[in-house]
Amino acid sequence: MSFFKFKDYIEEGDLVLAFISRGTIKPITVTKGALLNTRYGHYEHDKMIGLKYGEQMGGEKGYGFIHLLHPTPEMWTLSLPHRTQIVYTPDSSYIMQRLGVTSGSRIIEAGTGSASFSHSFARAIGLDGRLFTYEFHEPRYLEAKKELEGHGLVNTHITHRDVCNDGFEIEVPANFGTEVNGDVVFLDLPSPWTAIPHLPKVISKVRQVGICCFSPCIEQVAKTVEALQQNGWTNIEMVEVAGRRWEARKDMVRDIKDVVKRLKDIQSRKNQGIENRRHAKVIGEKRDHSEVLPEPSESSKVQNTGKGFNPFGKGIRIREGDEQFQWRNVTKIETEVKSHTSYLTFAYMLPERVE
Amino acid sequence: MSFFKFKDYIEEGDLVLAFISRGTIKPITVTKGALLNTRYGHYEHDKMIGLKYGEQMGGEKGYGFIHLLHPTPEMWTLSLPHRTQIVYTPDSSYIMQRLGVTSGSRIIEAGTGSASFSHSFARAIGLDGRLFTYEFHEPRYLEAKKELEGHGLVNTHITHRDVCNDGFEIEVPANFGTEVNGDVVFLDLPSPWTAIPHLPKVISKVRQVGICCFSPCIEQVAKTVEALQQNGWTNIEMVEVAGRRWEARKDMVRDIKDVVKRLKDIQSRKNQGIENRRHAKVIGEKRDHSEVLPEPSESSKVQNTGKGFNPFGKGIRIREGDEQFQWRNVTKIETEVKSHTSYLTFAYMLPERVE
Amino acid sequence: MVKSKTIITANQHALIRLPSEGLKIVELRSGGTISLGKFGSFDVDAILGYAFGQSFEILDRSNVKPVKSLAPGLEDGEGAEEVAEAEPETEGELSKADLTSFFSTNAENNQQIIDIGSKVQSLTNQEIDELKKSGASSNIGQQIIEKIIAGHGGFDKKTIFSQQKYLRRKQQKFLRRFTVEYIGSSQLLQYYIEKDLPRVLDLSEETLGLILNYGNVRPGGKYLLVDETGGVILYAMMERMNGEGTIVLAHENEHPNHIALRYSDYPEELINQMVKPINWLQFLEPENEKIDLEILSQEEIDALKPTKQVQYEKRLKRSQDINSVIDMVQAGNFDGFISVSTLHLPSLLPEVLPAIGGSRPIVLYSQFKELLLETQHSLSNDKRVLAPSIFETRVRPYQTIIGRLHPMMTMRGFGGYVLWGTRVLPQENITA
Amino acid sequence: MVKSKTIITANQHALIRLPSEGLKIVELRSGGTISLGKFGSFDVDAILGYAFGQSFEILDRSNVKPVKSLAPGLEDGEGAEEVAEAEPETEGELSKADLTSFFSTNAENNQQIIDIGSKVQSLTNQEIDELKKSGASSNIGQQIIEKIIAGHGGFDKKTIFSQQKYLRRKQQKFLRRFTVEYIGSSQLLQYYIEKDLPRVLDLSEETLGLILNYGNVRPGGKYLLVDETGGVILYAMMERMNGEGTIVLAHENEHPNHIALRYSDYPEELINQMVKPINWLQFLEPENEKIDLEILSQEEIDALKPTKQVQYEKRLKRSQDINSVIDMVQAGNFDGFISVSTLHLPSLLPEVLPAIGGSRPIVLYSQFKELLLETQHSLSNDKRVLAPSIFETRVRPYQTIIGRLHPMMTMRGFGGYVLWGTRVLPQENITA
Repeated sequence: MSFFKFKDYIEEGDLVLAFISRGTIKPITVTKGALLNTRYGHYEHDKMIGLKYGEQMGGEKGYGFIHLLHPTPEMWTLSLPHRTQIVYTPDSSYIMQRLGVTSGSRIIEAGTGSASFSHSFARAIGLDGRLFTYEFHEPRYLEAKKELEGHGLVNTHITHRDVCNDGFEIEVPANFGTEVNGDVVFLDLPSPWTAIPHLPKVISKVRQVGICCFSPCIEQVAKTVEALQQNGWTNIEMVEVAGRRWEARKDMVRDIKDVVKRLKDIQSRKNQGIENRRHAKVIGEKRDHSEVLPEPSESSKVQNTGKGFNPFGKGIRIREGDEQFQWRNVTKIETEVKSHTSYLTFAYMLPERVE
Repeated sequence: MSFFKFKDYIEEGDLVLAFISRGTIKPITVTKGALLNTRYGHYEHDKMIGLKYGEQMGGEKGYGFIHLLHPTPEMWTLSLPHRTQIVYTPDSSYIMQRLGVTSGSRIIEAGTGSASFSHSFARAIGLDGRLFTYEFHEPRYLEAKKELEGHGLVNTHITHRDVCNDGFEIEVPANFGTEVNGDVVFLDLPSPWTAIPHLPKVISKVRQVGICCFSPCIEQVAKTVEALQQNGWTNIEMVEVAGRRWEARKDMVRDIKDVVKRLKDIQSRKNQGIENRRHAKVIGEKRDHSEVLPEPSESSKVQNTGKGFNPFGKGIRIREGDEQFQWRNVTKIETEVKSHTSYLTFAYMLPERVE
Repeated sequence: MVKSKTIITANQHALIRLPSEGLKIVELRSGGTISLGKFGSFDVDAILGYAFGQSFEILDRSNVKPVKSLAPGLEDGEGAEEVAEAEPETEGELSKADLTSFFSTNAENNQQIIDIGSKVQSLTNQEIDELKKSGASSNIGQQIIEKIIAGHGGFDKKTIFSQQKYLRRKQQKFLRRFTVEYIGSSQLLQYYIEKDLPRVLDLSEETLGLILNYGNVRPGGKYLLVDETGGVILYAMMERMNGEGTIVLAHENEHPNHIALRYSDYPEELINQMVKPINWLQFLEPENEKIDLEILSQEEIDALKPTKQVQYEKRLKRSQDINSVIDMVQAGNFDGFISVSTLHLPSLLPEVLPAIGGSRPIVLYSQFKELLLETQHSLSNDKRVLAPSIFETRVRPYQTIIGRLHPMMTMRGFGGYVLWGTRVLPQENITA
Repeated sequence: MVKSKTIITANQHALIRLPSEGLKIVELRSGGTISLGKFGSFDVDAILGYAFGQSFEILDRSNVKPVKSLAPGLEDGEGAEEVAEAEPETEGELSKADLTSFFSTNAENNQQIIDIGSKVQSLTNQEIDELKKSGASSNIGQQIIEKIIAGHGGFDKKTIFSQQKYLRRKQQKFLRRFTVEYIGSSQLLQYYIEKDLPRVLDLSEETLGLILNYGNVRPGGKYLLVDETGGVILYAMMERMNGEGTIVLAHENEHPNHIALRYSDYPEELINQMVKPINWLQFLEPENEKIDLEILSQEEIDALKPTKQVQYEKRLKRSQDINSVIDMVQAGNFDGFISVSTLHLPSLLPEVLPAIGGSRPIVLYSQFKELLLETQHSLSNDKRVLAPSIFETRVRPYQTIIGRLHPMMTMRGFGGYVLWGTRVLPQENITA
């Protein structure tokens, strides 16, 4: 298992993402004798070993199935429980693209939070790059440290630190270079303006450095922009990222001709009823539908056979896409959209001051 | 001509909106002897008289045409030159809907600006309602006054006033009631917080009053919210409105089978060329395309006849929707979207203070 | 129209807005009591005479007192200052008063409730019940919240976000406040959005506003309408028309469905005067569907048995109604066509266009952009509709607390789309 | 790879960003001079050795001096304070310095230029020309702007908005500043967006980022790619892969079009090593398209005429290339499929899926949501793609001036859509 390279077959000890449904992806470490229990069946870890990544696996009791997925930062993010600390893919992918994060980049990240973005950074910078991530909150730090190590993110170094008060300087591990020397900075902190003055000591002195501050409230943006300006950062620009997900759906074509045919059918049944109930008509209403009157047979009520009409399933439950009816392809947005994640404030620092 | 009622035939003196193209709608007052000159032909006013509203009219010299439209607030807004002062329909329609503007409403609007929203208010409140609009800038006031009178907006009263300094109290015209007594307030001012303290004197004392402040910058919102809170307004909520326009377009279906056929065609022509140029082959390449090789005729290059293949118009200009090809219906957003108009801050005032 | 749009009045319907973001429609019967379930109940007479929009807090024995808003702590003006001074700092520094203010200005839209309370909370349900029963104070809810915070072991270790969520959830559960609103079209739509979103075809308030303005709806107009929302659009139009004008309501059943009008408090005569139903068979085959009733003389009527007389009067009324609406459609020149339906518009529209007057708006709503796309393409060779385009409008609400201003983290994704064009009269002999 | 990504270096390409929001790609030939048209020209040697991202101002005789940003007035720190203190007040109170700050922090995105200058401006073109010629100062542009403001009769009567627009327009016209940037994939895409948006199929920077992340692009991967942007996607992938791994580039012509790589400064060997082109005929009919070249012995080669020898070597190389990429496709197990094209995906996808490894991402870009919708429906019965959904991402830039913070009033509407799913391996005997 690795976030740096795909493997093909599942082995004992692997981190596998069990895809149960779109909203339920469960990370498991394949362990001999263990069992995955879900609402949709039970799955023995033993039987996962030797299966291919991506394979569909049937439930133990003959019902249900899951897919056994290889971890990627994106799937990993989806598998996390919903917490606001998560930087989702539309934000993280844009930040990385805009700041030019590539193989070999040296990243400073504070705070680590759920470590979801850390995974994405670690994947992109590869084994040549280095990620220095800082977390203030001790339980979160411990959890993240364990996770980063367990996931084999050997290019990542996590520090327990309140960077706002104590800055970013650390003793760098041997294979991480002589100093932090970051070229990309990502701050997801309640008060980034207190951390910004500490940055000059840990960022590159020979190349342009990019920063992104991630803040939910607009007042935080204002303070951040001021701090960036005062500390010599330029090209300051704040943006929002809106990510949306759409589902493919089908909507029934309800032709006006079928409406008319159905109304005639109703009318003719009603007249029939009236005729049947009464023997003599006192007051007559002229009608002439004989040419176009449809056959009011039972089958025409549920089927659009081409001869009768489409009753649009009035009173009948029709499966979306039922081939007996005509449909249009439509898209439907997710029921609840993430209308705001945070404001992203970008800026750049040049290595030399000019007069 | 009236913003309160449609009429059917164009008469002299009418305000007519000459629809030239989607981006060019020209308001004209039909005047005997006058001529409308456009890039797309010339049109005599005399010939408009007696035509029906909505009628298409051909150009004087045998080319071009326009449509003669009846004014509505929405069309009128589109006919105005692009200025930031305009409150566009997605904003104005939402404000009216949210604040419950209906026939009989009494509106306070400041400033009048382009008077575009005034038209929309005046239409909705009808002849039973009253609109009190205030404009600080004298030239704009004079222009708007002339326009409101010219357009017969008899339910509207405009005042030249700096409401931020001088408040909203005026001598109310006889048929406008004894006092302003507004139940809906719309403030489109650079500093609404200076106008808000003046409102109690002119709003209804017996019913809930709604307000909307329209401000482009977020810092204005903060000051407005504070002023509203301090002046006893409740249920304060700021929103943004995003309006988008989509065009229907067609996109060619480029099937992979046609790609393969075209590649075979290119290859076969090339081999043909090589054969023709050379008499003897030194080094052979095995090929076997004979079964599926298409007829490389000239017609198959431009037509998807069903026999040959679709060359996707390489090197040829194809009209969008050309029936010789297969297309998909697609939507395309306008090239430049209005990504921000202003922030809308809503609040309500109850008539009685409670302990 | 005798109903009041401004003052809470007996024998009218009203919308009750609850702290839990719940909406309820009730009829205010004088002398009656209205139950709000777990929030308690109140006497109708206690709220009459206040302005619509007034909030109340339930006291003991169904009494109420008027309060400034659904949120506690704002009556004394204290909240506002705290809000103004509040700033997002590092975790744990948020005060209770600050959090209370947070709720106060966000009664409507925050849907981000996560269940974090029950696990760490040290108050037992019994203690909560005792608190509830403990007194006649109007501050019961507020007290309970305070107790819960005090008794909540891990509260100060939570993030601001989860503290807010936690308190909000508790507040919604225990505060006994409600607001009484006039049922305007926005309120009616909000009610259905909450209770039955598919019924209103995903229509949002902002899209309703757009439809009404693009449709140029105003007093005195004569509109052709298709309304599959059960009458919400119809009500919105009637509200704007204020009793003047006509709405021909084309429908696909034996009887039109405008069940939502039952909350309108419009007298039946007004509805009958303004709303003229016609089904699509009558609309499209008017000559067949006109009722050619044999008109009886007074003598002939008198000669009928009493039951037959009644039957005759009914038939006469019905034939007059149907014939007059068919005549209206045949006369055409409608001031606009508004459709909020799931019908296949490319097949419907050509049948309807001849009835619409020149220069009048065509406004078509759909939940799905793709359906309007198909409709717009079907119009591409039909010169009777000028400049049709598809419009989308979306409102994005903010958490409106100074110091913590930001758009709501989540919102519902629905809203729909509107195709707007103008009916024009093309001339055959004109070339571009 | 010897090119520098950090320092402005001779014999590399670079992106030049101009105050008018114009972008230019130039090759930095040592000793050469680069002309920026009306903005002047500069000596290449004068900018070498600075970090990429550095801004310069053109002095006289093609000299430059480094400046902090494209905007004037920030070098002395003065601008920042003014910006911080600026507040939106009533019209006419905006200072020049304030306006200058406005420009300084908005060099990139403001597209709302309206032409209000020429009508009311009292400076003649001749006067402007004289100003331009008047001195060697680096402040020429700034001076001109000041003169124009001073000479502009109606300037103080304008609204803040139109003042800003007016000044901005003037500034863009006269300031002689530029920034030199490294051509990363974002810069390359921005360049094409400005020069030729249809070429990059409306793709936005944020959507490119989404594609690369959903595609799990990283060093050492083996990807199958369709790239109709002329190589922008290819470049972005190569950038992230940093020389390690393989991209099989499926294309529809005789030769792949990756003309955008000419700005990449990647050596040809690296491109050849990483990028393996294959056309769709070879991809779909591999057995027919493999080249079965008669291998000659060294003796036989020696016996050929020199021209024939060269020809043979070329053919041998070509057959090896084609056969090896065909083998690669037949071996399959690609680490992901990324398509940025206008091809009909429902017909393409079934042909491609067998080559993609289990659990690997499928990432399909289209300008039009409708095409991805059709594609997703075509997958509804294909169990080989798990949980396909259509994603949209849109970045909304702000006018980032404290005191006047708001989203940009207008932005371009393009961006595209991405269908992301995961290739899985269904089992026949499993029932839900």
